[in-house]
Amino acid sequence: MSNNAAEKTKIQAGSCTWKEISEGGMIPYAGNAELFKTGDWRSMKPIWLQEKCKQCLLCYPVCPDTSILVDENGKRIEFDYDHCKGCGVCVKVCPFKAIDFVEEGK
Amino acid sequence: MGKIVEIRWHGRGGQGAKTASLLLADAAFNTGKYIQGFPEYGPERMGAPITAYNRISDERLSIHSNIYDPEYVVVVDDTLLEAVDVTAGLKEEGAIIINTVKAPEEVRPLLKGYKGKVCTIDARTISIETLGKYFPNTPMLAAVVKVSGVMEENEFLKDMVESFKHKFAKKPEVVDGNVKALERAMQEVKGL
Amino acid sequence: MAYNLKEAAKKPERFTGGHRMCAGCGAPVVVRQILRALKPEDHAVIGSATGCLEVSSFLFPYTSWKDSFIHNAFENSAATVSGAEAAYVAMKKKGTLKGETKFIAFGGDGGTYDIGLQSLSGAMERGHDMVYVCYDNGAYMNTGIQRSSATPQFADTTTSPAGKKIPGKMQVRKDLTEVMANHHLPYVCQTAAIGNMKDLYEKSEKALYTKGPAFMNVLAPCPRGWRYNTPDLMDINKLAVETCFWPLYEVIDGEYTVNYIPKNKLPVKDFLKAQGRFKHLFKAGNEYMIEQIQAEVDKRWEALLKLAGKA
Amino acid sequence: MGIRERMSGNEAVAIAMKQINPDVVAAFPITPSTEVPQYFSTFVADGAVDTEFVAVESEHSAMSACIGAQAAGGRAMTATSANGLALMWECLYIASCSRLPIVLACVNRTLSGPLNIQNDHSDSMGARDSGWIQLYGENNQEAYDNTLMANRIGEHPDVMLPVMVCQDGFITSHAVENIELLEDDKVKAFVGEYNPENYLLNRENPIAVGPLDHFTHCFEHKRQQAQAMMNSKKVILEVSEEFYKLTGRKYELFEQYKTEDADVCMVILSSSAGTGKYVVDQMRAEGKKVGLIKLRVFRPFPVDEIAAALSGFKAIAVMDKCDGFNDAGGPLFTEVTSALYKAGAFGPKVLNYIYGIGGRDVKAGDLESVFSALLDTANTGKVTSAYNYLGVRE
Repeated sequence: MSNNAAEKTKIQAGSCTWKEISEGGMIPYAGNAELFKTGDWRSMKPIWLQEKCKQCLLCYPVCPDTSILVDENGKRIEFDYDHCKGCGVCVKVCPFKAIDFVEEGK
Repeated sequence: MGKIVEIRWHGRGGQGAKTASLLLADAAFNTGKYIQGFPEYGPERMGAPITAYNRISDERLSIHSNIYDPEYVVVVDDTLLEAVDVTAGLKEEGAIIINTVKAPEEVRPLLKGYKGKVCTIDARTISIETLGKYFPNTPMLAAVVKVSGVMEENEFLKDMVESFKHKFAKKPEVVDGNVKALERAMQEVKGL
Repeated sequence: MAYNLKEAAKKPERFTGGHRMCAGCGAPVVVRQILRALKPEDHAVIGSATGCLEVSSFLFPYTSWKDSFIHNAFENSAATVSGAEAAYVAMKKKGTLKGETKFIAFGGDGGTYDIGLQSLSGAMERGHDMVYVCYDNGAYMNTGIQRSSATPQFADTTTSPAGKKIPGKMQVRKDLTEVMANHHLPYVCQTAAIGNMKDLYEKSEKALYTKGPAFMNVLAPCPRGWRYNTPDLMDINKLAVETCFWPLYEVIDGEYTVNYIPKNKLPVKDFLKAQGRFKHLFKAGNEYMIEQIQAEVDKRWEALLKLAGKA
Repeated sequence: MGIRERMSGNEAVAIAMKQINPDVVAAFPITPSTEVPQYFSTFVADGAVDTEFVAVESEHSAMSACIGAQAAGGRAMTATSANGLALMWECLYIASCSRLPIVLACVNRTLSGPLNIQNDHSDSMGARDSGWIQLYGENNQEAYDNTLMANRIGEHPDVMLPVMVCQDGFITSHAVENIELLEDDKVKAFVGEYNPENYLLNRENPIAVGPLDHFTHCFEHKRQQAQAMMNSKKVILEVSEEFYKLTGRKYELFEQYKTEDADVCMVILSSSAGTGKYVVDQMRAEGKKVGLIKLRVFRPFPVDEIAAALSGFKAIAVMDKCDGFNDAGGPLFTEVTSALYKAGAFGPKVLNYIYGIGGRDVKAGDLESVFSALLDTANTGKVTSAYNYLGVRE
């Protein structure tokens, strides 16, 4: 998303007047929900234990929050903690115990 | 205000009274008139008595109501004479035109004391002899034009020929039958 | 192309984080996988019925959808997307549009089995080139877990509470997949997010790239409504399939294929036990309820095998 | 200079739709609007239009499909009546709030119950606050002309609202009358292309339509929508002026018929306005100073203009082909009286007549009796009953 779109989304999300608001609530910035952080919903936090990870990739598709990202080489990378809500689905599917699950803030 | 000629049609659902009113509107339109052709509003059911209307005028029509005091009434099926008050509101200086084999004096007693002109036309016979089947609209139309004088007869005939030629482009033999039906109806209408 | 988890991982994400679905919700997992089956070069117009997915994914001014998205009302996701598809056909003829656009309508079980059934049936019958996806979580979750016609028998919901006299929802679930199969569509399937997502991905791909109307019924567990711990999502999915509560099958031009026949069909009790909404079934004296559910599951499973020529 | 033709109001609307050649028509049969999609599907079947005709399974889906089609970037049209419009209700509001300039031909019919297929205005009047522009036509010509102007009005960037083009069921929808049609190429040039700024099918810039909109923003969206309706008045006049130059047929917010020196005036919609004019002519011939205002635009309501036009009369009759069931008067009456109040015009005595309900025929004599009552009121300055029924058996 361009900076311009991010900026405009910010305006719409804030205290814009009826003259500035988008017509009918239409949003022309597809995927701009990325700008909205849901990481603070977490009470439990998954921790990726890179040394145990075999890159089997069973974890990335089970994430409801698109928070296990895969790079261009097809390897999973660090959690997107901006959006991860700490549901723990990935923790349970990992066959190698490569994801730890700890209380947030500890 | 120009003169508005008002005509009411009585028929039965499926017999084509509504179509006949639209054909008359068409013919009058083609001779340069302002017209209205409309059925009594409601579902049309086969066999049920139906009413249709025409207004014909030299000036634009703005009135949009049913017709209560017509100059002319057309009855497409003479069995309706006993079932429906066909002369209701009919002006005495006008006329009623009935499709029947009977003569005008024979049907007048059924018309609840109507004192105006009563005309009859045997559209069935004309239709069967000219078109080979019972299709009363064409002869009825000609009879109405003849009796009402709402449009000039020759102009009407000329226009109808054109419209038959267009409508039956693929069946030219049908055109002649229809034209004959028109001519005969104009000659055979009784009670003028 | 055969499914490969690692290759699929390289395809772009089309449903972003930042949506407000519950932590651990089954629906976005389903949505992500279906969208992954789109060819990267294809554009999509996606509709959704009012429901959890819609209100959480497009809450002004944020949209999680990287493709075009439209929400209209609760019962008309199918009709809305069918209109967009018709406009596409007309505009494509005029030559004003480039590339391929695919059409997907989502609805929960409430918006699909119940209030949206007419709209769905109409759109499918008319033959629009679109995929309708029901993400079935077995109740009206968005409004607070009310029973739908997809709710399993005896489940405890807020409008079929397990009380002293009436032990939960008394009726058996509607079999919507069968209803849709009887629309004689080019493609109908039932699937779930299982293991490495092969079944869900491959069916999505078929549904998206089969010309004409396609229907997918996808199990989408709801931790809040089903009352299980969020990390258990994939276990619940697996139990639904292994007990044959939720068989994986497809109907292609009337031809039935059961995609998975468990070697050891687990008792449905295992699926029920994992969920708080069936807790009352496990009280002494209520064994008959589990027996009834088992009988219904068995009956439907046998009937399905028969349709697929496996009985 | 135009094509002299004769046809019913429904056929006229269908011809207008053919000439507009929209991308999508989604419709469901209901009497008396059924003929519109019927005629239109023959155009589709004969390849006379490029439109995708979607024969939906209900009116709810008709409006839903129109919303999908219009949001996708196409032009969408539909036609309906009575219960069909009622079934669309939910989506009417969604269409207008989503700012989708869909065009709907409303062939006015009584809203059930009891079941009645004939004309009154209870259907579209019920939808008067749904955010749609509403145009009412007296005859087939006006139904045709209003349809041709509807896209231009709705699609104007300052408006972007759906438009409902109303005509009276059966009375004009099924009556064959003279009409003057425009040549196809002239319609094409007049209506022009629809090029929305944002649309679903724009793969270069995908959009999202129809959000969950909390209290944080919903009010702003509604305020903006209200502005669009306010803006539409000017646009309606501009488009009508352009149409006048093209056809010589003049349309404004309302038509004033022999009102200049009139003592009393009737405010009325649609086909009965034609009958009213006929009655005005007859009474004028008898030297009675009567006049008539035919409202064309009900939404936006021409509040200042109508108050200005009415403030000089001694007595006014506001004719409602729809009851309010409110112990106060029909919808047109309450709008007109508030307009007068707003303008501080307390001079005219205002009578309300509920008339023509459920297809009750509106005769010239009925309207004549209203004018007579108005003349009496003008003479005496007294209103004995403001809320009246015309043509009901007492």
